[in-house]
Amino acid sequence: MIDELRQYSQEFLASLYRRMVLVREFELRAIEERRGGLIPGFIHSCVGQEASAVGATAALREDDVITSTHRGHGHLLGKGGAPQYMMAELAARSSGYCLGRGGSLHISDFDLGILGANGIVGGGIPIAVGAALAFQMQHSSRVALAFFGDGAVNEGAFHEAANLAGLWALPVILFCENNLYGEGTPQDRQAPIADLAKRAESYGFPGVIVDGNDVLAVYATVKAAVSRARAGEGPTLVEAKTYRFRGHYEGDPQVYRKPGEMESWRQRDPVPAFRQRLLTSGRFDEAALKVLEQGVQAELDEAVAFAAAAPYPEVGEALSGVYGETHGGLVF
Amino acid sequence: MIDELRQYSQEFLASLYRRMVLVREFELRAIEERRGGLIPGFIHSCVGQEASAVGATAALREDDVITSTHRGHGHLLGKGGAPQYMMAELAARSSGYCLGRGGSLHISDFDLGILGANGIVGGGIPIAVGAALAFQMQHSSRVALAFFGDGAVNEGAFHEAANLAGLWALPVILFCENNLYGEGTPQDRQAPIADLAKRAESYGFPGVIVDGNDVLAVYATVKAAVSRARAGEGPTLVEAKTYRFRGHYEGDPQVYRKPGEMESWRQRDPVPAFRQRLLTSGRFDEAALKVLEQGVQAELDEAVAFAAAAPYPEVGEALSGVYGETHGGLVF
Amino acid sequence: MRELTYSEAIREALVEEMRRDANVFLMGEDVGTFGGVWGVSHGMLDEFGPERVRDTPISEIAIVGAGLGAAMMGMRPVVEIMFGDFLMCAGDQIVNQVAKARFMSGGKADVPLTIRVTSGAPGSAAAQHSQSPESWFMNIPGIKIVAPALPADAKGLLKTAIRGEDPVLFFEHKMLYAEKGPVPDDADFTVPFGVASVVREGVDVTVVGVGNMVLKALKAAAQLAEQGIRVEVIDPRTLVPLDKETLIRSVQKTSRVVIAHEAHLRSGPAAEIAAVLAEEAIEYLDGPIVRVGAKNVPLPYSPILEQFVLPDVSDIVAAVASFWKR
Amino acid sequence: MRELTYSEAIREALVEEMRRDANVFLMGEDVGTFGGVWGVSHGMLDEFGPERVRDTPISEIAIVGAGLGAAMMGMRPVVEIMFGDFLMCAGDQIVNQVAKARFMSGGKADVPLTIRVTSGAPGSAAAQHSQSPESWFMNIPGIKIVAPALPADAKGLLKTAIRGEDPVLFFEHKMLYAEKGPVPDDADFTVPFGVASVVREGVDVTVVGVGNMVLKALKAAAQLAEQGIRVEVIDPRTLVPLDKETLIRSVQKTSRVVIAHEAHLRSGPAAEIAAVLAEEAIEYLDGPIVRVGAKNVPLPYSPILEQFVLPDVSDIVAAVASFWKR
Ligand SMILES: Cc1ncc(C[n+]2csc(CCOP(=O)(O)OP(=O)(O)O)c2C)c(N)n1
Ligand SMILES: Cc1ncc(C[n+]2csc(CCOP(=O)(O)OP(=O)(O)O)c2C)c(N)n1
Ligand SMILES: [Mg+2]
Ligand SMILES: [Mg+2]
Repeated sequence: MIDELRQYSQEFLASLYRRMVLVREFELRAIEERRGGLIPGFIHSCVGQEASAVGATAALREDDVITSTHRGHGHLLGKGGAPQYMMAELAARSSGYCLGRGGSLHISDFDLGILGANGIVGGGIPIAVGAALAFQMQHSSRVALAFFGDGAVNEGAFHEAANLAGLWALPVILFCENNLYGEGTPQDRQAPIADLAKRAESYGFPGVIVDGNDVLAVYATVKAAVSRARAGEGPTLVEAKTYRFRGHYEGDPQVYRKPGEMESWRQRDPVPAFRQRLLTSGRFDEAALKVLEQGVQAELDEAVAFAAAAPYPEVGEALSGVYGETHGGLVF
Repeated sequence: MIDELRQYSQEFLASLYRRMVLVREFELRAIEERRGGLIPGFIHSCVGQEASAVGATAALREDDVITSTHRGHGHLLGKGGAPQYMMAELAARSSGYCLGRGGSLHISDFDLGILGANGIVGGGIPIAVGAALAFQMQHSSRVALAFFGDGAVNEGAFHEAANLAGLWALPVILFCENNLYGEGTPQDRQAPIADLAKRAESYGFPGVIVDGNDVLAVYATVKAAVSRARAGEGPTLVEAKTYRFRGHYEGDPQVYRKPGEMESWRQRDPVPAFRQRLLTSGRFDEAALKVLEQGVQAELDEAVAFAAAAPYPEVGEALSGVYGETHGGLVF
Repeated sequence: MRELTYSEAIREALVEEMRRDANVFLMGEDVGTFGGVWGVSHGMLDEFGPERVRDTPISEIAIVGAGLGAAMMGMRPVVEIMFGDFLMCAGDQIVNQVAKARFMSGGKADVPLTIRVTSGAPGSAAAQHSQSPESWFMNIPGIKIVAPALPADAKGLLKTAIRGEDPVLFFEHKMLYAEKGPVPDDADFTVPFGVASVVREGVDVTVVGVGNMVLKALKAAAQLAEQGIRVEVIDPRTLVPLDKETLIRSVQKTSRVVIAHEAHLRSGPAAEIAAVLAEEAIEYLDGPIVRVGAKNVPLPYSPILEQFVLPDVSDIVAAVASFWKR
Repeated sequence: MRELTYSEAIREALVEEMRRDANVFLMGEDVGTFGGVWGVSHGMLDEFGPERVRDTPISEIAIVGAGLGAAMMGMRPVVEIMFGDFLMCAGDQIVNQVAKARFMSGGKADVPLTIRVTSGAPGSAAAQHSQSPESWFMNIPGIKIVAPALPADAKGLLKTAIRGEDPVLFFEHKMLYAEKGPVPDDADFTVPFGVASVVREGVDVTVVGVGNMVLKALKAAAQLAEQGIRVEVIDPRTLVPLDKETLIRSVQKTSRVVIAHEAHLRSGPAAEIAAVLAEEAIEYLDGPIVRVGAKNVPLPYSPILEQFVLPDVSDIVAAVASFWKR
């Protein structure tokens, strides 16, 4: 374990940890602010899945792109999404990423290569494959990464997109976060196989399983997949085994959990686990981590303050941004 | 080879051969009658694929069901479809299977368990899975078999249906006729793997490859799959490797064939091959087979005569059969 | 009569039909353990077990297609698509298989398949969870389209759907689930398709409401009554088949008509209703056929924008009032 | 001006735009080696190679979704869905992704994606290969809908679609491919969206035609001229955006209107056009708004039945004549 850490720089390890804390705390803060009334819409938090979100995105370049899901805050923050614009979007303000039009399910930042969260299970996968097609045609070294859940692999969209990606050896990583549930239905009642990485064989490319609660393992796995993709060797399906600690959405009574399951996964909570590892390695001390953690809190305080102070959209704004060209306003 | 034949009764072998000749000759006759003007619509003939159609359907009981495809005449004849009603349907007569409303792409006979040819690639697979679900819920021993091509396995419908079938261990056989082309695009430019049976592993059930030009091999393979299904052990994906000898549709200039490919497959033409095998076995002589062949010709003569003499539908018939209940004619 | 919510009325219809006929079953994403994301099938798993209240994978093509296959083999499946927004994931099965199976077979295939689906904007659910897709399949012959507004109609129409021989798209408006109303407890109470309901009588103007807009139309009518305008409110209840006669009769009397739905204005259900009236009842009309609906932009997340895009009581009031302001 | 077929005009637009802009490419089932099942892209593989004329697997979700992703990354994909009937296989990508991508991003995403697709009944192709789906997505904000009738419009509108920043559903009517007409050879000839074309002037009655019904309307107009009825024929060319102004102006002059399309009558494009006229131009109308279209039954295989179901010149003639028979 200590060996494994040795290959990474101090800055990199710190940034991974900071980002994981940011994701965790962003979610908890958003949930709180939703209760407090700042945020009007639903939240599907990724608490428990920080390692997979952060590890995967850390393996990408800034000019690489991702497509995300309904459970996307971690992916976006990992890819560099700014907490204040995200929070402002959740708070439905015109300073939000999507000017208040998208909300949690649709946050995007094209400058950062975030092609969008998505409200349709599996809906982002073909889009990532299309982005990868563009990169291939442009002879660029950019890659695309599609995030999706264990439930999404049973959608036709996954299948068609994976087949096309394999056929054309596109530079795309299909990243499945297998958190054992799709809404209230356990994974083993949604598909007849438990290791979804296996499905890659149908599409002629490798499928890899990784401990989704181990940020370095995720990072290394995705890094290898990205190298393959950049080298023109085509896609990889990565399955990160993980678990979500909160309801499918905030308010979900979670009647479906198997007994003992939550407790056993709690033992493997990715954020304290990585924290402990950093301490054990001797390369970080308690004080240094506290500074990082306080930095996150400060950033989130600012993000919330920014969101709360941000203006609401003007009603008329609803009529703009549907089209690039409106032909004299005719399209409405 | 001779050994293999020994396990089958004379009647069974004769009926297989007769049915293969029927399929081949039905197609050739239909093509001729289309040229002659009796048949108005398109024909996607299955010439070359008789062994897979006949072998697969021979393994089913009369109360089992199939869903078929645009290239469905062989499947239907195999399942017991009557040439005269099929020909009348192709000739757009009201004595046809679908009263002239369906045509080649939509022939069905619910009494024979033919749930329909289908104009949508992959469209019949979920339907077969649904039929199998009904059988399972009804505690019946019936099974469903879905025919589809190598092109169809890249559709989302295949994937979702296969996953459901595997998950619920439904009594269904997914029968893929891999004829190396989907329309004008070779299979190796449609999917990154050549052995499509492999895809079954994604759905937790067996995938089997069989020589689709060997009627007895197809029969035995499907028979085993049917036994599994009846025993409650769930689905099987059978991939029959075969080749179509004519265009995708009649009139297709076939610019896409690979050089030498047709010639090499011609060597393995399933109808003469099986004929030769019957002769070699010593259990049939030339004269006996001639009788069968002449019987087919007579049946087709009758079918064509029946179709040509059958009445056209009355125009008003177009307005019936859309609904079971029309609420006082309101629905039109 | 006892009062039930719209949601309870739907559950009661499902439960009664499942008790009555062993061939009826319910299948969809999270309809079992979860009780449906809207709680409609709450408790049904306990009564009927996982065979007849089936949780499915997230696979809309398979859900609808399997429903069709099972329906053709003698079952009477009720399948649920969680949000109307996801209907298009199964679009091909609905349009090309379910709707056409009977006709293509020469009228021989029975397709007793009910597709339950939610419509409407529940508030800040944004563009992919707020749509009202009632008109998306109206151009497709072979499938019936039902959109109840009142609890009793929800129960009675769902029973008609389940007992019928044809496929039905059954739209349940999310914002109606908690609304209460009287519901007959006769287990054989059904509501026929193709019969509009005159929810309020009036002589000055006809307001046709679809789904939740029936309730808004009633509120508008109450407000307008104070100004002396007597509004007739009509709920078509089924869009396919459409009860033209009742609509035309009303317009004959009032000579003014407003058609309101939550769907986007362009090519929503009102387009067809307006076209029917413009074709068959124009001589009775004393002014334009006014449509009220969501503006032609995707549903925004922000409540301010969303309220601006969605039609409300005041839009109906304004549309009606416009007849006297020309 | 030189004459081209509709098919040649479309190919010319594709070829010219691909020569002009390296980001434009064509992708779809059998568009390459086969040259497209309708022959439209014949020869293009030779000129542009398999990178830019891409044969795809039979995977409509992937075709449209990949088109969207590529469009957002700076390409200008033209994707082909072989038959309009198959559009619903990719329904979700069209409705929830392609149409909404820009709005949901706050207006930031450019989606220069053209979806070429065929419509119409080519004769005995039966229920799943004969539909006219122009109205299926008209309720969806965010996607433009184009249905050219004449070769020049086909060329000019396709260029506008490819050069534009928004997703477009581009409907090519199968029975028009072989029709000839004058087509400008200026490589920068484009036709704007939202501008209807008055294809024939007249003062007695307006006939609005969609797609192939424009040609049938012209034939009907010629027949009716012999009886002294002067028909104005209007081709909206784009259904979204719709040029209401030209339609209203014509109706103002003629006070009678027939709207004709090959799509099924219920909730076809004419429903929306009729609703617009009934809302904004009813005071000019001297009679009902008459719709001509396919009967509300799936397209039958049998030619006799099919002809009965499909609208033809005689139906337009009868609809127009009905104004003088009341
Ligand atoms: C096409 C579609 N079907 C259903 C839904 C409703 N839904 C939203 S999230 C979800 C579960 C997704 O499960 P999974 O892919 O495992 O992701 P997770 O929520 O576990 O992160 C469902 C069923 C949807 N949004 N889109
Ligand atoms: C959803 C859909 N996409 C495309 C088509 C057009 N099409 C008809 S048959 C065919 C090829 C099918 O290939 P395969 O499944 O291998 O069957 P085969 O024709 O070889 O028997 C295509 C692309 C269709 N009918 N349906
Ligand atoms: Mg999950
Ligand atoms: Mg094939």
